[in-house]
Amino acid sequence: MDLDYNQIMSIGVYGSAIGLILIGLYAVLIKKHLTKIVIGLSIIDAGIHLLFIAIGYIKGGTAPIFSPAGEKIVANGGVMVDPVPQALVLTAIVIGFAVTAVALSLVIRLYRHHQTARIDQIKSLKW
Amino acid sequence: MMFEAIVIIILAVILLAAAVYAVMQKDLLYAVIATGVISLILSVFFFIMQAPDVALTEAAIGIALTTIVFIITIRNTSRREDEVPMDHEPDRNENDN
Amino acid sequence: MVVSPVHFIAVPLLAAFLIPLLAKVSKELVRIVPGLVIGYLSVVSVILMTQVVNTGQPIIEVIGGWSPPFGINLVFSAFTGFLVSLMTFMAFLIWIYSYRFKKIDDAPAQKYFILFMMLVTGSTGIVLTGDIFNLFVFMEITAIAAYSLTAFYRDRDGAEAAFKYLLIGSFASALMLLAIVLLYSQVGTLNMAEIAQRIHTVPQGMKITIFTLFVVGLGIEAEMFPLNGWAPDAYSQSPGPVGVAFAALVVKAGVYSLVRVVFTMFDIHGAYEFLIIMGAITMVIAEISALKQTNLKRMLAYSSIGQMGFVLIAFGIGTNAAVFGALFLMFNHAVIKGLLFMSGSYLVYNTPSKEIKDMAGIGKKLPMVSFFFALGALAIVGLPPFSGFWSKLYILMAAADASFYYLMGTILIVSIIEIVYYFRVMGRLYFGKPQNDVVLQKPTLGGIFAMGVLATVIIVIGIHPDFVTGFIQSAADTLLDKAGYINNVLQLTNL
Amino acid sequence: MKKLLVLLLLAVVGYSLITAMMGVKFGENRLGDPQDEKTVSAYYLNNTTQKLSVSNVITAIVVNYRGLDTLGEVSVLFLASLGLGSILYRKHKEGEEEVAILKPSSQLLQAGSKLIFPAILMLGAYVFIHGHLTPGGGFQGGAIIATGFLLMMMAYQDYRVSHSVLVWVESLAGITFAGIGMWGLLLGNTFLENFLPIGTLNNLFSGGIIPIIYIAVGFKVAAELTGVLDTLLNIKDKH
Amino acid sequence: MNSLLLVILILLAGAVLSFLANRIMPILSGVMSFLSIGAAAVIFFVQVSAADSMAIPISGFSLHWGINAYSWLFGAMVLGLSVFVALYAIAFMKGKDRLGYFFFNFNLTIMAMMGIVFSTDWVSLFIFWEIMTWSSFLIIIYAGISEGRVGTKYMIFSAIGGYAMFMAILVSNSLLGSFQIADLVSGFGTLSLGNQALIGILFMVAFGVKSAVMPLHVWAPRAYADSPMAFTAIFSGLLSKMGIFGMGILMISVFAQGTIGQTFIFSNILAWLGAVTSVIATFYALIQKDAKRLLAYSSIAQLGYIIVGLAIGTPLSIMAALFLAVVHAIFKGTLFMVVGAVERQAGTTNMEELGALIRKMPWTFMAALFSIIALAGVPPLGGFVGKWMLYESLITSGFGANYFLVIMVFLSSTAAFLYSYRFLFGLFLGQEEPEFDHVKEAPAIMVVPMVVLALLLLVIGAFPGLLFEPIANAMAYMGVDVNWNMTVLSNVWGDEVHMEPLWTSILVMFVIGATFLTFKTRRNTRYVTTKDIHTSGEIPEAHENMTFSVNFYQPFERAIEPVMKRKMDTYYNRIGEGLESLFGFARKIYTGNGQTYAIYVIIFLSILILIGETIFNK
Repeated sequence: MDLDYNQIMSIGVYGSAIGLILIGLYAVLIKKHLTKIVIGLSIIDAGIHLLFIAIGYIKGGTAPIFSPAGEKIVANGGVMVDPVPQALVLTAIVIGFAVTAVALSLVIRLYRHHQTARIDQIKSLKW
Repeated sequence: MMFEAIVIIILAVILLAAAVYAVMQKDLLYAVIATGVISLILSVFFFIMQAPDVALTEAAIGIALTTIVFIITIRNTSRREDEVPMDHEPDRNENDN
Repeated sequence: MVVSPVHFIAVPLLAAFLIPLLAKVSKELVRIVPGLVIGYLSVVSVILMTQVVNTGQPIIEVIGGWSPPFGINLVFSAFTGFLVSLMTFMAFLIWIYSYRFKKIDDAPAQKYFILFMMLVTGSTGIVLTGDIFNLFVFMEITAIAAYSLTAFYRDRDGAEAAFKYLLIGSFASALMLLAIVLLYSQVGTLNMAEIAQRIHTVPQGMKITIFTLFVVGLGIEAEMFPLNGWAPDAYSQSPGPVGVAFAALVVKAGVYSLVRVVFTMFDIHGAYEFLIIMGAITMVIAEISALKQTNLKRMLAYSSIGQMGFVLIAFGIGTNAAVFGALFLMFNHAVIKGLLFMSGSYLVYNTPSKEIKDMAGIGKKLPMVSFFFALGALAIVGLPPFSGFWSKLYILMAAADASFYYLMGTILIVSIIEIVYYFRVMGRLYFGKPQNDVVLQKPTLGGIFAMGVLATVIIVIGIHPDFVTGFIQSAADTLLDKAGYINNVLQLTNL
Repeated sequence: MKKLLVLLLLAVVGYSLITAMMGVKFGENRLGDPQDEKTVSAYYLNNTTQKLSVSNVITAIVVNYRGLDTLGEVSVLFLASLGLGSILYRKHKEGEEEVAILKPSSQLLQAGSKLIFPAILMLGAYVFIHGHLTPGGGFQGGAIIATGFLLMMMAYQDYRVSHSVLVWVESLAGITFAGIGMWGLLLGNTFLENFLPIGTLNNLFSGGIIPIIYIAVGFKVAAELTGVLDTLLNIKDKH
Repeated sequence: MNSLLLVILILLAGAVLSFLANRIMPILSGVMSFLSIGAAAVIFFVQVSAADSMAIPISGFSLHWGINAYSWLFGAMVLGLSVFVALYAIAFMKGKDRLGYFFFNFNLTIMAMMGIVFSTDWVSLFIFWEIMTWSSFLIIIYAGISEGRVGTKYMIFSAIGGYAMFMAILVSNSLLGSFQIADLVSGFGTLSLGNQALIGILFMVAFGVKSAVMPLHVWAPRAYADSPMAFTAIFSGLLSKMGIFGMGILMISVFAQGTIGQTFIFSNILAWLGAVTSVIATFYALIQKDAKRLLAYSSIAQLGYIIVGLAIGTPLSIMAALFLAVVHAIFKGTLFMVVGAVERQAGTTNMEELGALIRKMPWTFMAALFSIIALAGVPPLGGFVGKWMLYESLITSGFGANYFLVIMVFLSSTAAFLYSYRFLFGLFLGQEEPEFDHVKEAPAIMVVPMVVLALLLLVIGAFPGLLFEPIANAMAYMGVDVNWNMTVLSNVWGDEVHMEPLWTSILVMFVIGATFLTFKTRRNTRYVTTKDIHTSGEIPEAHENMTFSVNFYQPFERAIEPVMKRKMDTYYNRIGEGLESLFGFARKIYTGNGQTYAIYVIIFLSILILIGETIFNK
């Protein structure tokens, strides 16, 4: 094992993030069931969120929360991880949930209307 | 430090396996539970990467709420992915690319 | 209280949260309040726009007292202000138009107006914000409101259209989020002015990857081919006023963000030619698809996509004159397509089959509506003396000055196709026997008022374009002044 | 055929993502010199404790620095619950049999839920009240509360959250958020300006408007998510 | 107020007022239109002078209006004829529905034509050109025949022409930096040959469509025939002359400046196109059964002569062309009014059914007779002078190949006699059909314009100098000096034009003779109907041809059959169908499957990823 920590971590984190994105994409592009497609979308979202957090991570950093003890952690030469990606991902997760909920409600309505949830059966609008 | 890395690798493998399972599983209920697992592992990832806020959010929203919303949907639609189409319209769209 | 750009976001959100309570007082308030809010916003936009044009300085509004790049800022410049004024004006007319469009008694109808107001807020927010992630958030607001509104009618295939829209829209947001991730990792900021300042430090390969992600993500919103599969469905299945809002607000916001990315944030020169090529392809494909449509609203939708392609071409030419023409076209498209969708949805409503071929003779049943449709058709294909002509003239002038002769040829040939299908419908409207003499829905007073205002605008601008050219010119100058944008936003840091 | 094409496309996308991520070294400190406040994040890390007296920097970012994002996000949830209602709305037809979606649950679950429910609410409230001090905040707390209600809905088939209460909570919370923002506009010339005294670090009452807004967000998110679940769980099945 | 603006505004106001007047009382619509056109004509003839000009600044450039001798000629033509037609239209349109719509567009078309004439820059010319196009389109679809397909075809060709002009204007602006017509004239010579050809061809296409030159003429027959006749008089008489107006500017002054004008091919191609147009259109006119169609084709043929004249480009030929243009406007306007009157009174214009209307509609017949004589180019009416000059100019113009042109033009004008006769015979002479017993003379308000115009033709025939003077002025303005010592002109109609006694007597004889014949026939002839007893007791069956009107020129038709077989129309239709199905195929891209759209997104993304470097890396 001549891989150092950073390489392992980047393979592990980036790899799983990109893997999630690709797997999700596969589900969206290939799977016919609407629910499966929505699952794919949420997997893509998860991958991107992971990627975002990974980008903000700093080796040896601590969470950007000032506990009473370590109040001057930055000044003392300590490191904190980048807080901005975390804040953004927080927002993105909630938005992702909202979109998923709307998507699933549409799936329910499509199923009611067409009695099927296969996307290739639902194409009364075309050309 | 190396411990973290090993944990990450193991989790990554489980994560991707769960993702593949979620995509390939024909029974949507299991697939949805697999997505819950993805969220769970993701939340651990976030925790390891010093993002407790995000981990908490992912745990509450990703694991609990998203999953339950999916389950409600499945209850209202069809559970199997390979449901028999209602109208036996020939699938002309299969190879239009 | 002094008006400020933040009202465009705060007031409608406040109202949106308030409306569910107001609904307990009176159901009527549910539809009055959004109108009042949008009306107020259009007044604010006019006040601010005059202020901006008079002083020549954009208004930079900081949020939370944190100057950019630390806080989010709103930029009300001549360019964004022009778009916001246009959007709020159109939104107000749409509100008037749809005031009696739906009966208020069923539950979703009460939600319609809130959703619509949020659609307006999201679109104006996209245009106003100076922060790329905030733009993403507003895009999601717009998108979710748009999905819900597309699926609003239960008796059509609205859910199908909405799902397609959602599917592609999720791609848009995912790609955009990915782009933001990569961009943040490179420049460490989210403020668009600061990104523009630092973009040259990004390695070329990375820059192109990020740019590609942005272009594809925003291209979906801007209805670029081949990313626009959702658009015809969404336009044709949403309620009439929402179709207007899509054409007048949502797409404009999409084009705005694409243009902001290309013109301000990035310094990639090949992007301009790319815009021209994609615009031309979009326009050609959309217009030839429109030619064979049998459904009126779908035809209008394709035509709308085609016009967006034209806008992209004009932006791609990139000279001041071309940008001027592009903005003029955006204005015209909002107004004219608004009129077409408004009148078109009455035509569709009174044709049970919703097919163009069954609209024969409807001009006798609904003379006013048909007149407005005919006027809109004449204007959209760019026939003088209507407003559409001027934008076409200016864009083609710019193209000729840049020696894009083949491009001009393409645009003009496509215009002929456009003429064919619009005039085919016009011919159909006025001739033949009406299928049945029953008028299902006469235009409401509000509808006639809104369409009348738009028709007046079309004719007046057509005869005297100088009413708007001053604003558009300063908007075009502002857009092209990249250094000015960066300075204006970032000078606040030193305060 | 289609599968092959998609795999090919995925390979291209994956390749480009991997090459892109090669340029972003994992765990690298991209904030620059901690004292150099040119980077946004460095500025946040350096100044949050002094200027806002908030120990959770993320809370400070979410609520104050980038408060507009959060306002937008809350509206997205609001819109989603609204949209859900409008999308799933169905006129109730005469003679249509209503089949509840959930099967009756066991005695054990019912009893347990009743026991746990207050605790979950407490936890949620704790999380969002202490949002500016500890990890967590309005979203997390709100989501936790919503799961509490979910538990109750699952345990008791006829458990109904009063719609009007939800609307009241949601609206009041939203109005509080936007209203505080507007109040800042009136007092301090900028929207969402922190016009309250910021207090001392690590006190519960510190951070000026931040805890207030986060509490409002907590209530709002809880109400909205509960509303979403309520809508979804009460779909009238056709069969 | 500027008198140019006043003319335009009066016409515009007339359009709006006549639209509104329909609400009060339908007949007021027509009256309003007539009054406004009359007022505009008065102002035009009394007030407008060469000094009038105005500029309207628009952001970036300005629109210029002015008037000169050349445009005055066309302006006079437009308003002069329009007044009569508007008067005629009051009665013609009476009782039809949606008069407001009709007269609104009628007035707007005339306004647009005046605008074209007044424009001294290309942009305002283009603006009015397009207004003219769509307002005339709206009138064509007014009749609603064949579901607007005629209108669509007209609009497609007009759009091709209009946009060709647009492109030419923009290209010339980008090269010369000015939209002024005068600047194009002066700067044309400085352009490269390629650009000259580009601009020239585009303009030729633009004006060629309106003047219905050969490959671009297919819209014309149906459009002329299907519009209400009151408008076709304007349409064929004046609208097509706008094409000639532009063609004139190009051929006479613009091309004269550039190297391209001197090349043999360019003007000759146009001359040949004109000649071919006239021959083919004449043949088509021959085989028509419908009087409206016959006249429509005849119009195309006549425009062919005019284009030949312009293309040859000698002073005499240009004069001939402009002379023919004016005369054609008058007689074709009259003829369409005649057909309109017949249509209104008898209910049909099918020459195989109609016949012997001479007794019932003598005044209409008089107008038709005079105009058809002018059309055929028989002395002493106006058409003769123009045709004679045209032949003369072709023969004297010097190019050897022009002799062949002469033959072609001569052929077509000879054939024109045939259809002229058929027109007269089919409508007014021949056997009397009992079903047309009830037909009465058209109301006076329709007859008066026709007769006045017919008499005008007589006057022009007798005093061609009246027309020569303005035409010579126009040509002088355009830079072509008229040499009055040319062969034809110096013989009879020299610069001192005066009425020769011989001509006077011939003319008087002719008028008296015509009148006498008319009244003579009224009194003593026995009218033979198809149901008469000349079949010797046998009842004729349907297939037996009892009327001469049926298959009138059967042998001739057989002779020209090979020419007729290939119709331009078919080619265009085939192209159109091909394109439509191609387009129909293209829109299959939108499959309706959301997943496919998603795949498109990723394909697009992948393509950009793969070739992004080359696209963006600049």
